[in-house]
Amino acid sequence: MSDQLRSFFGCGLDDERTFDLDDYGDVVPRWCSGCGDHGVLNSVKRLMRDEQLLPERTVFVSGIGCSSRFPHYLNTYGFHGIHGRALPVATGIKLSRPDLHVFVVMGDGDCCSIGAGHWLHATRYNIDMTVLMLDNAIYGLTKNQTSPTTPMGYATNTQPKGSFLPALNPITTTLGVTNVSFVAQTADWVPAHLLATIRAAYRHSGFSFVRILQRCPKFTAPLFAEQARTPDLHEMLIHPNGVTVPGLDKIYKRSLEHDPADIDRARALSEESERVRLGVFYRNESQPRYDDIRHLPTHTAAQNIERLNVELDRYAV
Amino acid sequence: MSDQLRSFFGCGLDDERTFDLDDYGDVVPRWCSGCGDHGVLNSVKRLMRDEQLLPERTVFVSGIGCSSRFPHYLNTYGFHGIHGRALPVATGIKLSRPDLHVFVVMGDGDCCSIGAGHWLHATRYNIDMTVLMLDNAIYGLTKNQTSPTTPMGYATNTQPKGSFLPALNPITTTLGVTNVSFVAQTADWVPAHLLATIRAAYRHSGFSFVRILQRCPKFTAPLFAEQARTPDLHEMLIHPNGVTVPGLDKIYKRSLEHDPADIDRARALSEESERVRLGVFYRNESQPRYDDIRHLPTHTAAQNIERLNVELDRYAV
Amino acid sequence: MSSSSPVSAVGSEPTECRESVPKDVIHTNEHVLEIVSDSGEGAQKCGQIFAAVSAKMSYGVWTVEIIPAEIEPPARTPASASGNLIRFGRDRITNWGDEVKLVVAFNEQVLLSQHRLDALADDCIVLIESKWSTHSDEEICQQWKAAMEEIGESGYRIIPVPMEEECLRRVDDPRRGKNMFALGLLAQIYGLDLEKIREQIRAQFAKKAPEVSKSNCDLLELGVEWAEGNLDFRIEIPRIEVDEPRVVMNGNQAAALGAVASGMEFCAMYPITPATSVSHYLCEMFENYGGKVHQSEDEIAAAGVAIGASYAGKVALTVTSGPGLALKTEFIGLAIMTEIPLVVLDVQRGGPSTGLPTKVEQSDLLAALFGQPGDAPRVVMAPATIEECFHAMITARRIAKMFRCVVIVLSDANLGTGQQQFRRPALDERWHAAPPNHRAVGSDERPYDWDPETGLSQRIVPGQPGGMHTITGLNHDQDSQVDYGPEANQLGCNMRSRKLALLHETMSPPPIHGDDSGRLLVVGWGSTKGAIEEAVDRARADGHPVSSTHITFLSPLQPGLRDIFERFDHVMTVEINYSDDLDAPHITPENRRLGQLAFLLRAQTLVDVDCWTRVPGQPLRPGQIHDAIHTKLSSISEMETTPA
Amino acid sequence: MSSSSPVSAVGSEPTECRESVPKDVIHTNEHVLEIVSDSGEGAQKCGQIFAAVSAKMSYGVWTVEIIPAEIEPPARTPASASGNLIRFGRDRITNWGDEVKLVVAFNEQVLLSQHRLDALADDCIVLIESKWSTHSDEEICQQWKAAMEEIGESGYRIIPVPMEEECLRRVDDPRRGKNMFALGLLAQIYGLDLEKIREQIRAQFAKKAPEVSKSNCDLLELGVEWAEGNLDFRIEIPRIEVDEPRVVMNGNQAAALGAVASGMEFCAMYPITPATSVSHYLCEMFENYGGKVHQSEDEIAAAGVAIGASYAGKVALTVTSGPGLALKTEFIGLAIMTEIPLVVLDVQRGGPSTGLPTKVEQSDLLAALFGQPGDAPRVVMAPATIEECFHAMITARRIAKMFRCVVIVLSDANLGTGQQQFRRPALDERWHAAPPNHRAVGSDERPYDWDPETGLSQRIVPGQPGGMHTITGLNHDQDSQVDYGPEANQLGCNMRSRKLALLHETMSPPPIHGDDSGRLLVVGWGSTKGAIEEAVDRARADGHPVSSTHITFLSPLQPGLRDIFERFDHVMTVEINYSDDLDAPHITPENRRLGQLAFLLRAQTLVDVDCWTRVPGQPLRPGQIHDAIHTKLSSISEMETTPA
Ligand SMILES: Cc1ncc(C[n+]2csc(CCOP(=O)(O)OP(=O)(O)O)c2C)c(N)n1
Ligand SMILES: Cc1ncc(C[n+]2csc(CCOP(=O)(O)OP(=O)(O)O)c2C)c(N)n1
Ligand code: SF4
Ligand code: SF4
Ligand SMILES: [Mg+2]
Ligand SMILES: [Mg+2]
Repeated sequence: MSDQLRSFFGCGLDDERTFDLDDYGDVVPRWCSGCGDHGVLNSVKRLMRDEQLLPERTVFVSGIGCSSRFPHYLNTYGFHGIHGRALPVATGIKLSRPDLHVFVVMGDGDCCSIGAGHWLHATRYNIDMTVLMLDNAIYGLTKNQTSPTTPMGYATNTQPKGSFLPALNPITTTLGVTNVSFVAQTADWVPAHLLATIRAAYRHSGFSFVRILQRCPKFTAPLFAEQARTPDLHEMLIHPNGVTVPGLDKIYKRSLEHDPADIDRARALSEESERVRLGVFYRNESQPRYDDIRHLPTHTAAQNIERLNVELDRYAV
Repeated sequence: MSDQLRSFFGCGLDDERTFDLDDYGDVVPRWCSGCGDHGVLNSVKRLMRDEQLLPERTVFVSGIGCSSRFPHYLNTYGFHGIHGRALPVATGIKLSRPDLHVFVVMGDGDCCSIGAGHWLHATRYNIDMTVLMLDNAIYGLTKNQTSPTTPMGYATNTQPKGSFLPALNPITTTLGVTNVSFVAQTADWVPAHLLATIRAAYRHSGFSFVRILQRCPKFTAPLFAEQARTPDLHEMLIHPNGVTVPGLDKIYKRSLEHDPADIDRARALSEESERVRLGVFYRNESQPRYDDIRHLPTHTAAQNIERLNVELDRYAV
Repeated sequence: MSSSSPVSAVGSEPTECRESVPKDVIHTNEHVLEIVSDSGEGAQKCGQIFAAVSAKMSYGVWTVEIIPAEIEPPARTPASASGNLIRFGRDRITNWGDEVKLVVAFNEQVLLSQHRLDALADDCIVLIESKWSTHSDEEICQQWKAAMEEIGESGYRIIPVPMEEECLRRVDDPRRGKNMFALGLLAQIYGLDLEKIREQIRAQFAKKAPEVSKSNCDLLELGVEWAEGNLDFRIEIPRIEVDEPRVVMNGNQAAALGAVASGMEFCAMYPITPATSVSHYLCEMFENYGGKVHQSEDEIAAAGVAIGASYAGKVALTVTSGPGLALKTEFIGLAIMTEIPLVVLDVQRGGPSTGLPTKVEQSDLLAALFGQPGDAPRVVMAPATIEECFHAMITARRIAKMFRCVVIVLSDANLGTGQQQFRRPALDERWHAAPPNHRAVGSDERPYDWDPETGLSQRIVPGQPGGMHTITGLNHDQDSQVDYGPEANQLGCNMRSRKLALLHETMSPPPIHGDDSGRLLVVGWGSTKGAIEEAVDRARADGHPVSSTHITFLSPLQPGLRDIFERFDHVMTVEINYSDDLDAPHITPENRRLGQLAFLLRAQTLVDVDCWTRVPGQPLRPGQIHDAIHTKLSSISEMETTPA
Repeated sequence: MSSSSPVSAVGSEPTECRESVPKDVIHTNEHVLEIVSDSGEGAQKCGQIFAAVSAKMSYGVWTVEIIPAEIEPPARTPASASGNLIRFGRDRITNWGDEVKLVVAFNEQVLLSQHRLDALADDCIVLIESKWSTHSDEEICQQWKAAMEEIGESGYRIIPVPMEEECLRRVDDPRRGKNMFALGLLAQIYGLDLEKIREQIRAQFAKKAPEVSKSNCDLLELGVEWAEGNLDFRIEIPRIEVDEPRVVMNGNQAAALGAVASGMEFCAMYPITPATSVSHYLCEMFENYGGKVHQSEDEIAAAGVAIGASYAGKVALTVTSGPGLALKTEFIGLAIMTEIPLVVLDVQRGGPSTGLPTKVEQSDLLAALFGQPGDAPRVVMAPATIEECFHAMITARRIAKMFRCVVIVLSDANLGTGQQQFRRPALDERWHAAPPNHRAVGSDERPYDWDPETGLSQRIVPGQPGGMHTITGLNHDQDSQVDYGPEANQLGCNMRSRKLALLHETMSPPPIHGDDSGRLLVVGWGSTKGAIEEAVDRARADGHPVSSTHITFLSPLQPGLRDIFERFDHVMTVEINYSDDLDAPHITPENRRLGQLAFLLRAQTLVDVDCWTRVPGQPLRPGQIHDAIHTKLSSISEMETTPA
């Protein structure tokens, strides 16, 4: 690998640097205590440390919401943009700079409500990026409004008699999109599984969508409290091609073999069930990647000028 | 039924009127000759005639595109709005006027590209309306740009070397949305099936989504030409709860029993197959309807003033 | 009173003594106080009850919320400061005033936050929880010390109060009741009516177990007792009994109630600070009036749903703030083009972009006026008081309906979250929506039957037999048929614009505060009215020939402005938005970017309107404006006396 | 020449004769002709070749597309008219002129459409397919008759031409070759270089079988022969050979090529008329230069993707028209707030809302200037010629990059689809993008290291070691840390605004066309330049002291305007957007809604700038503007002589 290429792919040249957790950020996050976002941040830092990502080659893109504060707490490049629009921004970044590691962090309102159109299309583009959707089933930052994933009947400030509709299932929805390539679900309260899932997503070549069930003690404490306490309310999807966390089966005893290549079963399993299913629902690295398809060799200014002069000839009088 | 109620539900009082096809519109549409939109218009008029819909109680809402000219060619109320936003407008109409029959006509760009977020959410709201998505796999009105449903490799003005990505499958996508209640597919070149499908959609209580494969001889002639000529390239989904067109099996010989109650199979069947599948993929009238949930009794001004005075007492000093 | 150590004698004495100590009585016509705690400790509730009770006692009141920008900022940090500023007094109060005269702070860090904003009077009285000074955690003691040093320079009179220690005498978790104890302190200091406070507490906790009210009232009592037994002062403010019925609320509540009173029946929204609470209020009660609030998937859809509802016969409302207004841009253009009535309430916050979500600014004016591509005439109006937030909704609906147009109402975070009392509105049935019109449409009627003189036409809505037509955002003729011809396009533009001229004819010039002519006229719009008028009054008291006027209708712009301006030697707007300062580098009179109202007034009147604007994310203070007036007056004099 | 029957003698003679008939030679310096057919019959191609060849022959040329508003309107209806207007002549041509002097029409209905637009000269020569007059379908004969009656009033010289009949001599389906026959007619009439035409035909059909070229050239020949043998006139226009290298193209092609030449490497778009063809051109060729066009799911995403690409180190482009601009409102605000360079090309069409998608208007100016809520300074510029469409992209990219700002370029449908020739641009490597910057960032460098004097700062992009930071649309400090404090917000606003003042300093006043002072100054912007200057020249030729100036930079507004304006007694803008007419009902000088540039100029200069604007969905004509100048001048004289 030439020096240029090595630098292009983000492995430093004379890089004898090694990074530990603090190198990826040491600010104290401004989330409520007990907020699930803290755990996700920790796992993400751990992943970066484990993979020794170059901080300067890593970009976190987010929208607006509690969860979207994420990039501020990391020592990487960050783009804290506007509500619902993280995915187009990430698309522009990755399309123009394939050398960067692109992560996207969104809330459930951000991704599934105002950002729904982009979510669907980004899934279809299947550009190589890791997408973490922090689902606390509520609008946190704006203080307690119904989100698409709020369970029916749960009272909020905008639907005080209880949310009107059944919660949208983001896993099923993503699995319905043509060219989907990676869909997984995990929870902030199972840190080992969280890390393993994020790692699998990061290593997946393509658009990897991870829904992270996230506690919001401020506004949706009752929704996750029992869940978080009770391993038996979970059902782990396990498979050699999914995620396996050694030892986790001692605590999370209920599990289900599921081959992530099987999309029909993935869809069926994604539907509401008695227990919350954690694991990789679907993974397919052979789907076409838009960033791949659109990859171009670089051009020098001189080459371009020459060609453009030929092009101008077509218009010459 | 009181007079007021009858009038409210759109069956005229002293209405001895009967309507024939021309009463639903007699303008010559400005679509290309051979355009599939003509056939859809005819079927829609026929449906209205068969159901004797009151023209003044019927509203067609559309976005922008060739297909979105639809309302102009009908003698009902029409709302030719802005690109991609027909569904929110229809939502507002139906929520505030449950007495109206609401139809929505969109193009594939309109619905699946710029309108994708609304499409997903309207599916979930499950408000009683009939949605016709005229899918010609191209941007027609703006003259030949790739749409989400353009097949991979098909050249257009914006992707002249061929569309980059596999076409989005709108049926699968809709079926992925929680609270989906009616999803069907038909084609402009099978008029009897088209009419039957639209009728089933109209009669369904809830959000009924019909994808209509639509010929665009101007820009995507090669995509549908052989299909339209060759009944054997189709596979009809048949079932007592789906649509059945007497006699059609003589021509369209390939068929498949499919119970529209079975969502898992619906999803599997919706995936790309050798033959184009026409019929009802899914139907479920027991899903909660947002317009139903939000239905309210009417109030008189006097009642309201009285209550509001009580409310003001809370703020009195 | 000032001492070299900011911690004064009184509070450091042992607090066993429950008897009254003799009191200095401070006589004043008004006072500004703040109660501030860590987010979640209840200072907000304490402030709200204080404000409500003082309003009920016929005091004039204005409150400003102190809200942290984060959901749960770390406790004991300046960022965590949460609570209320309350200005109250004998007369009507219209703004938050200049300086805070008394603070109750639950820890020294939140005190620091208020100190750093430079808003505490030099002789401010500070009642502060004393436990931190002797906390077992050494770091906390250090923080206390550092804080006391930082504020040591000021002349505050700092009175440590053992709040938690006292509360523990009645409750187990003092963190939860401290706010009522603090309320007790304040009640005693200002001589508030305790029975009225208890009523208010009981109302607040009506849905909880009766013990909750009880224990809160107990803590209130404790606070009163402690103040009685330990403080050497109290503050006496005269009252003027008013007997007209009055209400007290914030501008977002007023707008929500106004929407109901106006007869609107439909609101579509997407949450956004600081507008969301309008929707919260509506969500709680709108259904009781047959009204619906629909929370959409985004702001575009919210606009679309509202327009759909209006099209079908309502006059719908959509509520938002800057970023949301941006997203509604295209749909507002459609409503204007198709002449579908629509009311857009924009509770402005700091911008551009996400900006300062919880803070006040008046910088959406030009976007509200000109945001849409193409020629898109619309009505823009701005309430200036909480009361006007209520009535603006009624006016907006009426105009939207009569003129088949879009009305944008510009409120802001200051009005939206500030509380004030005002005359209880007398509700009127005529404001209310008529039932949907189902009359048959004659064959000679047309969907855009524009009166060529006025541009007005009657709406035909779905359900009306014989009225079938398709509306379109393309250019169209009287029959709503698409028409790309030159005359048809010119006609449509004419008709949509003409309506504004007609509305303009019905308007009066804005009233003048002060004399009808003079040296300087200050012009404002929106929430700054109270502060501007107070500043002008002070300048006039100083002997300066200064007046002010306040503009309610920005589009069409109220009439008579040029005449008014010409009666003054100089005109200057005061606004909470951005303008270049003339003495900044590279800024010249030619390239100077102006305050938004100033820009508008110059174009419309050709008068050389100057501006003084700031974007602090806070309401302007009368004192600041008073200074700006002085500066302007001296620069005028200077100019006039300097030979050119 | 005029006759009582519009159908004149020549064409009705039998057409067997292949010999030349004697010709009257019409000498003129320029001519305006139109070729118009049903949509799909190829008049457009005929017009394009005609224009290209006349440009190659050193004539000045300007073309305007005649496009039906529907995809496939019914044949033989006025709505179906499709083709080209070509104005060409000895000198440089800058606009479409006033009157069409010669028309080739493929049927009487499309002729009618052009007749009704009131654009044909009284003595217009009309060459029309004759077959309809004797068609076997009685209805068609009736239509022909009715049409001839309708246009009978005019003095056109109508020459029936048996186009299809002639074509049938060479081809089986005459509908497909008629356009080349028509081209032959025109070539003969105007004496065009046949070899150059054949070259052009061969280039057009290069991808098809050689027979296609061949048969097209044959039909061309046939047309020439027919004209030679039957027409009694030809038109001679002198030529001035130019030897500087020139190119001919439309404004959308020029903008696309300009984007490539500027070194931009990324364009994100969503299709919208009349901007889409910019993207089509780019889609065809951008990849050859390492550039990408990304078609997004909607305009919001297009803006976001472009901003993402810019953030990552590019200067990206997004291309749109009115409704799309509306959707980009929020994202443009973010780019301004975060100082991410972005170029937005808005090819304006008629508005508001969906409006007139294929037609020209200049009414997005105020939305481009003020569309964003909050204070959002950005650069707005408007090319006035096709050549400027090319160079504007280069300037826009340079400004966006140097000033870390948003540049909105306002083109319009007239520039976008009109063709004109101009000096071939000399490409410059320095315009090009530098390779991504990977240098390490020093510990003293900050992401918003604003120079307090200028507001400028250097961009740090991902990949630069040590430069890690998070950008945010919230208010932020120099380190890009969120900061809600009053000073931080004021500072951010200052810095973003200051940059415009700096850019302003680098600008010169716009040049004046005509004398430096006088009675009336006409001010324009964008595509109207040619027509305005031609009108001013005529008024000057009439002896009136009228000049004009044309503004390229609307934000910051070019300097020196007030000085210029003061040298004229009166100033009036001419714009293709809406303003109220003062003599319309209810309109007064006070409530009059003004042309968009006029509004801007008044606010900025305080000069009483009047406006004359129209929204016909067509380019303005020099004659119309000339009339408006006359009207203005007489009303000035009237005012001056009437005692007040
Ligand atoms: C265009 C726009 N609309 C609305 C908002 C207000 N807003 C900020 S965050 C948010 C939702 C937050 O919910 P979610 O995305 O679930 O994130 P969370 O706070 O729960 O992590 C909203 C509505 C905004 N900032 N911009
Ligand atoms: C906001 C906005 N963006 C873009 C356009 C331009 N536009 C009009 S129709 C259309 C797409 C048409 O395609 P489709 O929805 O598939 O309808 P079809 O014409 O094929 O029936 C586009 C991009 C517009 N009018 N408004
Ligand atoms: S409000 Fe909820 S999501 Fe937001 S920081 Fe607090 S706990 Fe976390
Ligand atoms: S372009 Fe295509 S979709 Fe549009 S009218 Fe023509 S055939 Fe129909
Ligand atoms: Mg959330
Ligand atoms: Mg289409």
